[in-house]
Amino acid sequence: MTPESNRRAIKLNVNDDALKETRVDGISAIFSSLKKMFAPVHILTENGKSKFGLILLLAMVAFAVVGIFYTPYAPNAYLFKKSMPPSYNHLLGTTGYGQDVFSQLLAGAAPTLMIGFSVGILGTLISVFVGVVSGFASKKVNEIINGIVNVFLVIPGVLLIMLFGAYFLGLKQNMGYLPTVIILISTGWAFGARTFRSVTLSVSKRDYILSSILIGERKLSIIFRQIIKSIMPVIVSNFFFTAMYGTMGLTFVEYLGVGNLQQVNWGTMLYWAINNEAYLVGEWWWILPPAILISVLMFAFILLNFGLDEIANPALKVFKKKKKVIERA
Amino acid sequence: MSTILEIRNLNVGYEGENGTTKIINNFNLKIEEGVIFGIAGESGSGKSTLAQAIYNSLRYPGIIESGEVIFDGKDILKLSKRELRRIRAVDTTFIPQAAMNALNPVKRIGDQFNDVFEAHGEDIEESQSRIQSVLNMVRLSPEVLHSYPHELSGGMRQRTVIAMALVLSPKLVILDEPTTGLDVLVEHDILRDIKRIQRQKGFTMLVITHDLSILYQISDWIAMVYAGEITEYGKREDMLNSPLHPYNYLLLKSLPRIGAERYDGIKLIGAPSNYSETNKGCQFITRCPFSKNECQITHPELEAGYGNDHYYRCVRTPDWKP
Amino acid sequence: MTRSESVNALQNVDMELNQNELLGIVGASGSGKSTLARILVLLYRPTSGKIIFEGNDVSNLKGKNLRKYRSQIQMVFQDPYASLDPFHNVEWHIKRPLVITKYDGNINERIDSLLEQVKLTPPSQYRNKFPHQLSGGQRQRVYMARALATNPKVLIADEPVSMLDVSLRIEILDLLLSIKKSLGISIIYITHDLNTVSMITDRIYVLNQGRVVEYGDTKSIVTNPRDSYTQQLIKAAPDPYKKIEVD
Amino acid sequence: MTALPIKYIIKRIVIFIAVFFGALTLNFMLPRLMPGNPAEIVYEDLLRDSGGDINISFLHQLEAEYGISNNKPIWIQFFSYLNDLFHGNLGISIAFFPVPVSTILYEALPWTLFLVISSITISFFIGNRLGRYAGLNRNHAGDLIIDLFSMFMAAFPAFVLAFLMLDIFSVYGKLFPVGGAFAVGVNMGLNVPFIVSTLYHAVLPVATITLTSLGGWVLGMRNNIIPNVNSDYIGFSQNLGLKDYQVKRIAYRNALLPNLTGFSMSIGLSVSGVIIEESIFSYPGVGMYMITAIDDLDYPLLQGIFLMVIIAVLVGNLIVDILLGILDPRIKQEGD
Repeated sequence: MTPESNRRAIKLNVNDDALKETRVDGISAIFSSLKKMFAPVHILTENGKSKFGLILLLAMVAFAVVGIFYTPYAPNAYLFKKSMPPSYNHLLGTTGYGQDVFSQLLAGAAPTLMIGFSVGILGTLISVFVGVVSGFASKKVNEIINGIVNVFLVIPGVLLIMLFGAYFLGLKQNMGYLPTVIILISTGWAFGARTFRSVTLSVSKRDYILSSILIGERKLSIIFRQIIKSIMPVIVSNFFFTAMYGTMGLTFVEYLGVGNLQQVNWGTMLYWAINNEAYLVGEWWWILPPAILISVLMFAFILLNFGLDEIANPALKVFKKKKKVIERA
Repeated sequence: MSTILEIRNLNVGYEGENGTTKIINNFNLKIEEGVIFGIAGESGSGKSTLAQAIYNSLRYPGIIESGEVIFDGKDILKLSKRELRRIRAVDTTFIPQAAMNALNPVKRIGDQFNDVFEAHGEDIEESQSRIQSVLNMVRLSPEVLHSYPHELSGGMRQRTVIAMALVLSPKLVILDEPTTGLDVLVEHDILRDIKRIQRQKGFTMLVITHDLSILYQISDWIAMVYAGEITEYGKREDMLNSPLHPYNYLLLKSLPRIGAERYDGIKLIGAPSNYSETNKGCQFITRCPFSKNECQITHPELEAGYGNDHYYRCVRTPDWKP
Repeated sequence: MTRSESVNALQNVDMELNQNELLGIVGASGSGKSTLARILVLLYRPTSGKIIFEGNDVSNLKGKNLRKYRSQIQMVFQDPYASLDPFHNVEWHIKRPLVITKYDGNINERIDSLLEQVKLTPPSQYRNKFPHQLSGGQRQRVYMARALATNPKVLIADEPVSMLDVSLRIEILDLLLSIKKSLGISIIYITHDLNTVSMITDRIYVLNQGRVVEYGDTKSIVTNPRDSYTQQLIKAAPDPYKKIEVD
Repeated sequence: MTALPIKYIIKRIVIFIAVFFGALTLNFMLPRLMPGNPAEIVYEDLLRDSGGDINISFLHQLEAEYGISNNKPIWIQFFSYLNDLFHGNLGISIAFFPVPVSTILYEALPWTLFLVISSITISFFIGNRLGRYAGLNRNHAGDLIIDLFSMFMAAFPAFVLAFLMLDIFSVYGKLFPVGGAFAVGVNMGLNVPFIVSTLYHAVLPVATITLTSLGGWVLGMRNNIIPNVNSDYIGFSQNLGLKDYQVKRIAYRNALLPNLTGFSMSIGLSVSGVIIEESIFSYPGVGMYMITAIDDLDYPLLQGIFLMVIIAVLVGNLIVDILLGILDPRIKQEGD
């Protein structure tokens, strides 16, 4: 009987291993290191859901990159007639303030994505740190950390967003996106920490970790050399989850008016559209495009999150026709 | 005595990226009514796959390519889902590997028994006496009926599973690794009890395990399986006292036993492997210390050994015997 | 099992291990034999009593001294599918203990010689393999090479063959014997299986519910067991030649 | 054998108290961590808005209201804060001056609870059924559709959905009221017109919250039930010839309990959702007041709401956890 952990590991190792065996010299060395760099991407394309999510996400990134270098008009300038419906000159019409919606959409993509990604990365880093430390520390430390995590888990995120938001509003300083990112990270790390704590607890009880303790490995070395590697799929999956939270959180922060409303992103676009009751006067071109793009972005993250779970968790694995299975007695 | 189970030309494989990997190759076996028939095999032999194929409970990606499994005059592999469900637990039953985990964790044992009655249209009130008698057989007190599985020890859960499988008195009982994960002392007790019940009720029992020692201890007949094929089968005593296949011979020699001298002769080499389709000769050739050129060329067929109830698959017999 | 339970799992155990001895510890599950193994490597601490190693009480060691003690007393686990890190190859597994114990020779040569020691030859064929590419028996050998890399004086083998195929068991047990002979280290072989114990050990202790019920020379105990529990274990040890008969 | 899992329940209650105390402390600390002090901020805003028409004594009154005083040590402040709490004194609202916060909460809470409980219950049942169907029929078209739909719903911003619903069904469709909890002119109390009117007004908010929280249940149930389908006990029940509905029932019941754990965790999430929806549907619950409190920087009200929501969430958690302990026989062991 092979433990589950093993089967999971085998899955992830296969790529790695196939790469190791190719002897490297010259151009093939570059090629091989490129392949190695994209090995995780290979894993993502294994599953239909994560593949679809990846395609959507890449499309979003491409859209954002275009938006950085080119917009038809200045996104924040009040240049045009107010509330014009879509036309050849204004693909998605104009806002109630006379701005070009399509330009705003393009320009707002990069900050929206950046917030999603930075909340995803920083939030995941914090939760990995907290989770792994608590999962691998002494019982006492573990319980204290667990208590703190529980407090953050139980308190509704919206409350914290409001409180932190009110705090930053009170500062009356323009700090760009920093407050938003801080608010979202501080409300979004706890779930991941709980996940990492439980996976670390289970990994650290395995024989191969005990074995490392016995040969005299230090805790830090075990964490970095072994545990992080073992829980990597969970980390990546959690990254997408937290990134999704970050994107959704951005819309909340903006909707509640505790973010910086002068900046152009899909969250503020929604805020202004809603505040001007675009939905009541039939200006669908103002409210729907940012709403749909945000949904698609979050959809991409969630697809990647669930798809990766299916890859990492053998119990959820889909047997594609034509998949090699080795029988073990 | 009549034949209760007959396996004819059974081929089983696993579907994979490069077509199907064969696990069981052209398997033939006849089992007489009322005996304990043991099938022994190490990892890679395909014995668990075989057990599931015989019960027609193999799941994808495992597929039965061809063959028949005749039980009670019917081909089990051709039964509809509905017919198959009806004969299970009533005519034939399967006790799975790691049976102590096979109970539903959120339901009391008594209710799980009642589920079996409900499924087969038995009256639940009238059937309570059957539970009492079957619990009695496996030496469990009726109190377990009010327990949840996690409240019982591993051995008790194992006994419960056996009781549940036997409660409708099936004619053929298939056991896959009946004692894996059990404590030595419990293992011994359960084996004794299983055998006692079998002798009392007279059903046919098919035991499949990697543990040669316990297999020889309880079986009347033994078949050795290596890489998806039978290497030798026959009555226990013939198999034990004068094996005609090197695999059986060397395994028996290498089993450590209390008080026995250590075997220092020719040893089995290498590790067990799966069935190999590229190998046109003998499947055992990679590990056989007695192999000769002829073993590479011809695929050995089963040949009669002692009388009509012993067969072996080796072209070198009896030359290799010391 | 929680920690507090397992600490109580042993009571008043007195045991001695001689130099270059193959000692067997026998018991059914719940006898406390695995707890004993974990106490010996100080994964658990004894609530009372002492562990004396080379004349010094080691039961309260911490930090550097603990690591030093552990490098001298290594353990082989039951399940070779769980004791090797699936994300690292064979070479890594053997290299780490060498690096940690600051091996002062040529590490590469040492890895090769350790692999040869456990009969994984030629070493080059195994160094870059990952655990999932090895069979159960090969994994257990790799694990032994890892344990031997710290140059231990004592090797504790906790059910090292119970998850292996029948035909591989003898090879691993023979390996234990040859390690004992060639390296002169002491081995504690922990198992429920009296068959294998009787084959390779010099002396045995029989544990029942955390207590030593019988100990002494292996041969005399298996041929003439005094304690009823030992008798039960011997009776239950599977033997193909002893058919189970029922009336 | 069927006794309550006492140890488990005690453990839960201890955790409840610990988390509650943590939340209290956080609630106490936050206004004190604010830059300057909240009283000053409010005072300055009021000063600006009224064009210097406010007396400085109002600032001191505000400071007293917040319990902020620079000459008392922090632990004494904390003690008097706790003391006030246990006497039900949550201070006076600024936005609705001079109504006490406790009065506002007392009126708003039932409406919020009504929304939370009805929408959670509906989405729990529908979500579990859909998830059950998807998990048991995985890789069929039905599974894929349910799966993708759930993911998309989980990804759609809740408040946008609320606006769309409001727009389609109330503004254009004129099928449902645009706001409020019951029609004007209906007397509150146990009478038929009131109940009908309440239910009618709740349809849109409940439907919106249900839709946005559905995805979590569906996906949770689906992912719980799939490993169950491959479990040893399902295999054995098939070996015993159990009927299809029996086998599915076993898989479902085993998957349901872990999903209940998710249920307890998601109460906080649902409350978040409700807060947003209430403000959009002008539903007179806690959420609507919360938006007002934020807009007006009404700290006492905000603190009061914060506290109450946390209590509600914690109690919800406690109830579900205890329920789980009674329903799942395995938990009794774990509690030991």
